[in-house]
Amino acid sequence: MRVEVLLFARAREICGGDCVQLQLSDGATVGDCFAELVAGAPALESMHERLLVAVNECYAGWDTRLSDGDVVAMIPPVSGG
Amino acid sequence: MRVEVLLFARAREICGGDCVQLQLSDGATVGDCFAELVAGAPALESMHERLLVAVNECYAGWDTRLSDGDVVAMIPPVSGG
Amino acid sequence: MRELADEGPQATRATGVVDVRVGTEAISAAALAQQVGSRSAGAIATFEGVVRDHHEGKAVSFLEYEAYVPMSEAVLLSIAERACRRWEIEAVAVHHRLGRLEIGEVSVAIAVSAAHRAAAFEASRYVIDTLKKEAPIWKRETGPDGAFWVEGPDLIEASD
Amino acid sequence: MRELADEGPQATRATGVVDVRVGTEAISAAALAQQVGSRSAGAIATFEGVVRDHHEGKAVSFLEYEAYVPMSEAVLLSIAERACRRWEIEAVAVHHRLGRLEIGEVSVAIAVSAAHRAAAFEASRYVIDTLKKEAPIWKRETGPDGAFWVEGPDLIEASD
Repeated sequence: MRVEVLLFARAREICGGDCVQLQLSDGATVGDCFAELVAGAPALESMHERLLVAVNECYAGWDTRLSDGDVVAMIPPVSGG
Repeated sequence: MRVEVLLFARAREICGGDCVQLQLSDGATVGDCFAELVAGAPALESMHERLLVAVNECYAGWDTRLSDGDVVAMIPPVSGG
Repeated sequence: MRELADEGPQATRATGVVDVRVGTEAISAAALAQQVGSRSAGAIATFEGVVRDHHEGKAVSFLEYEAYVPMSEAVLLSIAERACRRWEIEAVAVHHRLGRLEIGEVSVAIAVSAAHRAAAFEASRYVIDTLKKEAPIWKRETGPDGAFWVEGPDLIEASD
Repeated sequence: MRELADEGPQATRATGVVDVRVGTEAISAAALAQQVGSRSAGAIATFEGVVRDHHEGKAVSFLEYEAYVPMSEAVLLSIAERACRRWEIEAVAVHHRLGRLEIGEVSVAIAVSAAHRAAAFEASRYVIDTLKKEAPIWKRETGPDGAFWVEGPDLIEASD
């Protein structure tokens, strides 16, 4: 299946872009998606502990299972306001 | 001695005016001043419990002694805001 | 009118009590927010008291405010100064309007700036809460049932 | 942009979440205060977050805000709706600005109207406190020492 990954703030800076299309195996989780991202941008691993994730604009867990066409977002610690 | 008494809101309405000049004996207190006012406007007595008083723009007590030229204000329960 | 400073929103620093006023001119929190802004203020909290169409279950058509003007300005200044001592705020301004006010008009406006938001919120709440207890200002409300003096929690029919 | 109603200050009743927006246009609490006003609102509390010239002891020259725009608007809408359920408020509006902001510019604006002031104050405080925790919005600050991502309480040097 194919998912779109959105990258923001420092995660975007580390990955060198704000959007990545990834091909994942059926049954892949958000954690698997992150591992795939890290394969292409190893420095992102250091942010793992700080990141939250969203799937289709809702906060989700690392073990959330993804479906084809999902939009996953990597959310660094927020600082709006 | 002579004092000026300012009347506000319902106290003004009861007394029929916003300012009264009173002649008081030396050593008179705010309470004496109020008694003198009530002599001219008996209906004001019913407000006694509710009134606060100020002397020269500062809240004061009924037993505060007045001096010649003082400005006394009768302050009904406030409702600003 | 006590205008204790006259610094615009981009001024280096507007500090302390920048404006206290009790009078008949129209007022707004927006104007006060401009006055309290500064380069070091990260938060501006404002409050507006607005004439509403009901009070204690009664319909209200309009309000009339009166004040012991010089004392109410002195009391507001004192309240604003106390706020400056109790919280880490940059600047505070407060205006109270007098005279006849229609539904939707602003009767009291407060603005507080601070480096951090907690102080701005708490100080502006303190100013309105304390103003309502201490400032010698009164309202008379008129509605379909007649005119009433508002004396703290009580409504007392007006006779004039 | 989610504009959920379009009622002016003198409208009979502006209720619920009247406006939530995350974008690059300039914002102000004054504009939102107009939107939340109604005949039955006796209190309007507002909050503005303003870019200040220092943060955690460092000088700041300007900020750059970015957001996951559709999700941040959904989160702000959710926060505003929670505020409507938790407090007796009439209306709430919140805007967050994005892009480069200079010192003194407003980054976030909130306005809440209510019959009584306690609800207006508490709900507006709730909206800003919760926005800061939940909204996917980020700031990068630039000063004499360079550029830093603000990640919660941490400042992390930016490399681009």
